[in-house]
Amino acid sequence: MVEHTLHSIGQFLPEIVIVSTLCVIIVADLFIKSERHTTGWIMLGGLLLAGYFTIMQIGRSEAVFYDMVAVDPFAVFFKSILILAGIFIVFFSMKSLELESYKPRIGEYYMLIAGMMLGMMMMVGSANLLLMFLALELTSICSYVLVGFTKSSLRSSESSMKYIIYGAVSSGIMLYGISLLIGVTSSTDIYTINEALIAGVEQTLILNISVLMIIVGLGFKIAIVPFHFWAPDVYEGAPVTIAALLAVASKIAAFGMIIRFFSVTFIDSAGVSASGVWTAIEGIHWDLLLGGMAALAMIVGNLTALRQDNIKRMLAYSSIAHAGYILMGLVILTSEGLTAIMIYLFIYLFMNLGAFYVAMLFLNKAGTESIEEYKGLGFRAPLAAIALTIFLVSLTGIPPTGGLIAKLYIFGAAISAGWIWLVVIAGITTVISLFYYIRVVRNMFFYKPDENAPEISFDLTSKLILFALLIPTLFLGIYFAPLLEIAKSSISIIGF
Amino acid sequence: MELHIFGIGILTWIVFIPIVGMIIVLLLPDKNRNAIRWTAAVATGIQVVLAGVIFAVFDRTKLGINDAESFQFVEKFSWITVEAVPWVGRIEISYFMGIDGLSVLMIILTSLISFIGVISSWNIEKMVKGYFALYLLLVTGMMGVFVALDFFLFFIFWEVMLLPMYFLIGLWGGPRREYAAIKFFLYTFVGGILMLLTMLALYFSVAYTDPATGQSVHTFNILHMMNPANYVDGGLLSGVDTTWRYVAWMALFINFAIKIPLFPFHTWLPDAHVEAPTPISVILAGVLLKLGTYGLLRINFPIFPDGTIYFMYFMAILGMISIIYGAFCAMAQDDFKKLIAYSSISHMGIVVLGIAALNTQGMVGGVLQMFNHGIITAVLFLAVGVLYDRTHKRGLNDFGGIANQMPKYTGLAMIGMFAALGLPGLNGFVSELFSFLGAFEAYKWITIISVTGIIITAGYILWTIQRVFLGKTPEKLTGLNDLTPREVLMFVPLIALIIFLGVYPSPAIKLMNSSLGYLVEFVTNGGF
Amino acid sequence: MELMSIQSFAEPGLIHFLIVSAILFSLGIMAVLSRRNTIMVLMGVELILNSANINFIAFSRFTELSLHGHMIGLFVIIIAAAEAAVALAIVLNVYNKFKTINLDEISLLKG
Amino acid sequence: MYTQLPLAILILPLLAFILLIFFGKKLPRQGDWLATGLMTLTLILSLILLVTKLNTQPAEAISSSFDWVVIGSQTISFGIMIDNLAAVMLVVVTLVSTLVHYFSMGYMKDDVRYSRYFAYLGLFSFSMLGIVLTNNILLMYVFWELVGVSSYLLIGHWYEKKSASNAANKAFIVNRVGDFGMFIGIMILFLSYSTFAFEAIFDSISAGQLPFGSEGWLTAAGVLIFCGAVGKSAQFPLHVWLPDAMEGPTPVSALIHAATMVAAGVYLVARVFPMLTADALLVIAYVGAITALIAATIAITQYDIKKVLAYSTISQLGYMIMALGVGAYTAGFMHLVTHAAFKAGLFLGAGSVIFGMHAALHKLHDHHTDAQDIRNMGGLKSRMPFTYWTFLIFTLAISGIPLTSGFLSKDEILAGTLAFSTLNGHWFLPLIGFLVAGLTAFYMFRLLILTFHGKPVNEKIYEGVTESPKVMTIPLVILAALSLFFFYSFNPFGATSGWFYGAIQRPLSMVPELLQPATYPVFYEAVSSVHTIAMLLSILIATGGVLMALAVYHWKKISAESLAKRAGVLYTGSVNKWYFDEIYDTVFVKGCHVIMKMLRWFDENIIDGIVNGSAMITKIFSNASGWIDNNIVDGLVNGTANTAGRAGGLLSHVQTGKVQTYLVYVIFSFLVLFVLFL
Repeated sequence: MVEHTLHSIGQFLPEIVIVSTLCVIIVADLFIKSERHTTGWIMLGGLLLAGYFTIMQIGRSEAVFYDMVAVDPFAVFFKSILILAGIFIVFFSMKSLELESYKPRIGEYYMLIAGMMLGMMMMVGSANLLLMFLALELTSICSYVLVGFTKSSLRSSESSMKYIIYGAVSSGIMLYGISLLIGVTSSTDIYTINEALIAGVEQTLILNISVLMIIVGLGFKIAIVPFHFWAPDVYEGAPVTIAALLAVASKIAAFGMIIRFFSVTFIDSAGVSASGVWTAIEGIHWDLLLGGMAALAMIVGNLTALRQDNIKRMLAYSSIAHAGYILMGLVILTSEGLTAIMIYLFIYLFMNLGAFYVAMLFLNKAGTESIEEYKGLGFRAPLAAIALTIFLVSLTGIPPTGGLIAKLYIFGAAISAGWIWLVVIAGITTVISLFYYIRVVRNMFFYKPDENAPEISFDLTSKLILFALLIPTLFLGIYFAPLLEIAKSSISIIGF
Repeated sequence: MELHIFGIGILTWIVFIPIVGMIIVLLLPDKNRNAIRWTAAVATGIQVVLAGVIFAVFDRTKLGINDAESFQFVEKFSWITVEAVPWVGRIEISYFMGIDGLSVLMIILTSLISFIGVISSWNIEKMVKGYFALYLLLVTGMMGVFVALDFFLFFIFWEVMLLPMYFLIGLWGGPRREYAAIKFFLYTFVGGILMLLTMLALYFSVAYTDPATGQSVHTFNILHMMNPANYVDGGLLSGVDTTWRYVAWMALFINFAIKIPLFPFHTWLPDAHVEAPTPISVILAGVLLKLGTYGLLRINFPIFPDGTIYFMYFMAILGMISIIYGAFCAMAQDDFKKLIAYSSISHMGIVVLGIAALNTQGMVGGVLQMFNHGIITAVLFLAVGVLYDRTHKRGLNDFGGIANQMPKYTGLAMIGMFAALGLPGLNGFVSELFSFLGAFEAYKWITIISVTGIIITAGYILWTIQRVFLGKTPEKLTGLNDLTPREVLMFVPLIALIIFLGVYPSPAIKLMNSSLGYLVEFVTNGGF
Repeated sequence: MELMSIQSFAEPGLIHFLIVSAILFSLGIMAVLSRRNTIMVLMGVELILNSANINFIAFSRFTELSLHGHMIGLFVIIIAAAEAAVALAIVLNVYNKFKTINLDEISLLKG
Repeated sequence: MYTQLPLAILILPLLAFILLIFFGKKLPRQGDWLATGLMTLTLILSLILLVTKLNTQPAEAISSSFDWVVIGSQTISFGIMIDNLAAVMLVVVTLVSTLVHYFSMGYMKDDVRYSRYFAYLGLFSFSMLGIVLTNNILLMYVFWELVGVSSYLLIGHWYEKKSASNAANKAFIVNRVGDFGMFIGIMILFLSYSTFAFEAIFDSISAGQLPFGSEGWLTAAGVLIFCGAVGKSAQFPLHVWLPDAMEGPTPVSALIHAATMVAAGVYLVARVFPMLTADALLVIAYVGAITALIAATIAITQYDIKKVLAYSTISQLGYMIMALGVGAYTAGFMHLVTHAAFKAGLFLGAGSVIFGMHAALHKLHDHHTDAQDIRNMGGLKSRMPFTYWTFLIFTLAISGIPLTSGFLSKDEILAGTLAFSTLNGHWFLPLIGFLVAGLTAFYMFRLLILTFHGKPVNEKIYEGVTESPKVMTIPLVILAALSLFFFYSFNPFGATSGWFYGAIQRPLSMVPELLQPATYPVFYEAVSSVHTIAMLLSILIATGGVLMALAVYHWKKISAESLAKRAGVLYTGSVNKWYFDEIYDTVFVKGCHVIMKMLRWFDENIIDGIVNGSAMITKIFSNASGWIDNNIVDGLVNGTANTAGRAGGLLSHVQTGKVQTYLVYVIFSFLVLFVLFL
């Protein structure tokens, strides 16, 4: 037992590093009060180290801590991209002018990010309902505070309060659902639950209610319609860095969890055919349920985004729509779908972070988040404007950008699984999405800037960060074989 | 037939030379406008030379269409290959380029029009660097579509054109350019999505057996998609004459019909043409529209022979409506550019009618008409551009008596006009003749109705000539300068081609005769 | 596991606990939806969490879930506490800014 | 010999065209000598060709061709064919063209686009010779259109005048209508026989192959090809363009719109004669007859000297067409040749008059008097003797007075129609034939008398008119000589004995026997039997017409006004050209405008409207919600986009900003999902 625990700890190094980073930041924050980004660099170091340990885990496939945590290619993939997202967010935070006035409290900020990172990494690894819930709550509670971090801003405060109330209720409902699920299957471990479900449960009604309640909680986390209402308000109110973190990292983590939960728990593992098509356990139409929600998300997200003026709010709706596209990969119940989700998430990371980053740069330098006021920015800040154009084009899914590859695989998987209606909705909504993305581009380029508006220039590091996001976005549109390979080899979920 | 320059295939050169030019343009300082222009001219000029080389060494007897062996200048590299995993099989996307009789003329057309477009862009003064960078990117996209044999590659090139075009219309266009640009973007993007979905459906329905390893490989290779034996059992598009195959055919057709543009998908064209700057109109009408019909012939026809035969009449009727409708609408216009835009719709209708006949004459006529129409509308748009540069007007009623002021210009423009009218001895006639001949064999009444279009065409062309060139010169138009040497330079090669191909089209027809004959046979046999 | 079997009232079984928890859950939801005072809403959330707790305990008493249920219960209590603490801090901050804790009046962000 | 020579004949005018287009302005005298010289050379070559052909290989059709293009497995070859028909026609074309070139050197002197004018003449001659020389119906169509263009360019030579450019457009478009039919006819032939060559087509037909296996299609093909002739030869109902075409310079009218191009239609019918079925020929005969009648009736009341001649041309062309239709092949073609000479002469003579009038008016600085209106002339006989005497000969020829060439050909035509009616009972044809002969004599003498005889209407003008220079009168004299009988037959009362009848013989019909018209021997016999009657009748009627004209206009025994009054409706109809222009204008031009306006509206409102999301819905939407239409500006393309935008707007209204509302949504959705899925 001790051996097992020790071994498990050995497999838990990335998380442990993050915990340690958290502690170091708390301590460091007590002693160092310089204006420099010391805590930020510590966070960065911690993330890099955690990243190193995560990469060391490649190829492992086992369950540790008495089947509580899975260390499998799937988890490793998600953890890696979470850490990557974390690294970018730390860089963003260092560049953010918004956070400048909170310099004295910046240690707190990074500490909360570390907490959130820990929660997210555990979300994608946990194989036990209790641990899942704990990880989810850890992530959520940290993010509640982070959203309200810019205390003096009315909007920030408001959004954090909305977020916590909404989040608390959702997780409460989810917890109730978990309790029912655990009750009918008498287990907290998802593999055991799966066995119990395959063996047959009599109380299908209760089972279904519990699934639905869990979906409420998970849907809240990935901001899928109709559980998305918090997202626009929170994204708009939160600092850009945190909005980006929520839109990218938190969403990725939630998808990791949702995939593991559904594909382990509700798939008849005997029914996985050689062609890669799975069979859902009879009696629970969760695939159709999620499919409907995905369709709704695409429609509502894209349509509502049409009328937004705040770029963060627009990106919030767009990320709702993207959640719909991503979810398509799960509902079709094939391995191809899973691969497609992973490809999508990886590319989504770059393009969405990129869009948020440029939004932040413009907020820093031009002082606006309003798309209307972006007019003429294409001439004042050509580099950033072109980059934003590319990110938005990628989000639309036009080649030669990564966004196309992402859509290509998701659509492809759905077509090959025969979900034509869903793909058609996805196609139509993609066209709609063109409008609001291109509107930003149009405002930037098709209007002359004010006569006396100065040129905007950025320092070297800002540009480097920009390129770090831009190059993968473009490159993945042209050559994506490695990503494909990685995604293919990462879909193996332990016990599935 | 293979040809390598410095170890790189000639097709890669011809496609990516503009990209090289674009990079150089981007690196040049903003101020140095002439260097930027010359870079673009040299890049497209090299393309013309390469196209000339291709024309010279192209083997006229090889068939192409579905047979990888008989494609020429083939370049095939594995681009994305993902080794087999049990439930997906191997995935393959390749950098697969090659040309056959169907594409070779289009390559020549594209390089020529692009080059002339650069010459006519010489007087663009606004944001020169951005303009030429986007222009060259656009050229790469167009050229790429014509050489790609991998559907994915085809799609990439297809969509790459979108954004440059959007900006070129939107930034350098006329007063309503924003509307025109977004309309163009929207239409084409809708088509693009349809093509994307169909492409994916095809991809998952097609798997060929790799002879080396015996693995089943999903592929985007267009040629493999043409082989019914490669369709997997139970695939969405497997079988013959299934509803899904018709749906897929229709989706692709709509995409291409938008580009052509065929009634009723045409309304983006007049707006785009009117607002676009002259060189972009030239490119748009000269090359971009041909992508639509080319796509039909390269993708729709051989991959879905069943659908093509099923929808033959449908295509022919749309072609007929476009011919008549476009001609009437052209007659109703007061704006010179709009008139030419609608005449393009009418003339592209002839292409569709010709290829819908599914016989050799129609097919050859249709493809030749694509080429000829490219040349002719280029001349017409250049002609409008010349007048616009001098007077800043485009209304037909704003002009009159130009013939007295600018005799050289009038002569050249009139040749273009008469070619558009289908005057024998000029190239438009030859292709119209063969298109109609082919169509008449397949559809008597549809063709007879379509041929009335040539009367209407004569009507609007002559009326235009009368309003613009003839009559007394109004006061405000006196003192216009005749063509400058640069302008003469851009007209002359096109006019020479118009006359030469009108008198002796054989060199052009020889290029494609065997390929198109084979395509017809292939489609009418249902692809077996 | 006979959830639906009717047992004598004298001897409370699983079903009674579940009914109680369901009532509690519904009350929590009602509170959350109907109260305008933020604090009351947060109390509703506590009700929801604790209704789940009752379930856990009941299941561990009546099914083979055994101690797992108790353990989860403990964790949930802790989480509820943490959440409440954070929530109150946020509410305090909001009160400082908006001078109200009426949820309806805190709606700058919308659309 | 039969390849190089025709090619040389074909190329020389083209050479003139190219040289003059590029270098015209730089050459001395703007290159008129170059064009004229080359044309003269062409004439000489044509004469050599004709003489050799008739003397060495009188019965053969020599053709040579090359492969133009291979399409699919079919080879399309182009080539030239010299038979007697072509050889004679070559001489006609080159002769008239050469004379017109000379005439133009005088007439067009001082024109602003002098060299351009000669260039276009070269282009025309080239195209016309192409029509004559080709062995191939497609190539003929090509040149057919090219003569159309050169005619267009020449009619519009004075394009500053709106009426000139209008007339040019009209000519081209009306011709296009005819060509439309011809084009379809050609398509039918090619699809049936996979060739465009005349001989090959005839061979296939005589081998019993029918287009699409049906006799009806063969007749249709013939009639459709004849449509081309209807357009080009200005036959009813497409005759309306020719009078307007008189806007062009008068020598052009002589060359193109009288002697050669308009006769191309006749030439075409003669070329395809072997494949025409009896039905098709009947259609042709009636079209010709109706045309002849309509044009003659209009010509009576016209006052514009060129318009009268134009209508008389239409009428004479109707004769030729009718002749071919009834099977009087040689007579029809002979009329083409004789008509070419005297009608070109008439036009050039008219040109000479107009030239003189212009000069006179110019001296008087009178820009209002119409130089072409015969009411402004009179008595010019003494001022322009050369013109008068030649004009008189031409008039006699066209009226069919014995000893002229016109008598020979017209007489044969009338005999042919009469014979035809005796064979088939179509008595309408000879009736019209004789009636028109009388009318022709009447209106031509009316023209002659009003122009040259009587007292001058305006003395001042009269004084100013002088005889035209030699370069203009000599061509008149040559043409006048050619209008006499002995060039065609030494027997002034029988053409059949002349060389012409020997050279040009009616080809055998290739169509299946049942569809054939009366064979030549049968027809010939019928003609012989009625020939004398026909001749006498025609002389009688022609003389009657001349006397009538003299009575009305010279001796003034009968008042023209009272005649007009008595004719009533007929008179107004004739003056107004039977309202063809008005009817066409209302039906086709206006109709076309209506259609195009409709389609334009349709395009801009309906199609765009549907695309943009029907305007109605958008409107209702916007009224209901009361939003001002800002979103168009918002860059969302109106319509669908708008509707989408509106929907988005509605959806964003859901987002109230109140967190509890959100939670209500959540619970509500939860319940909905519960009901839906469980």
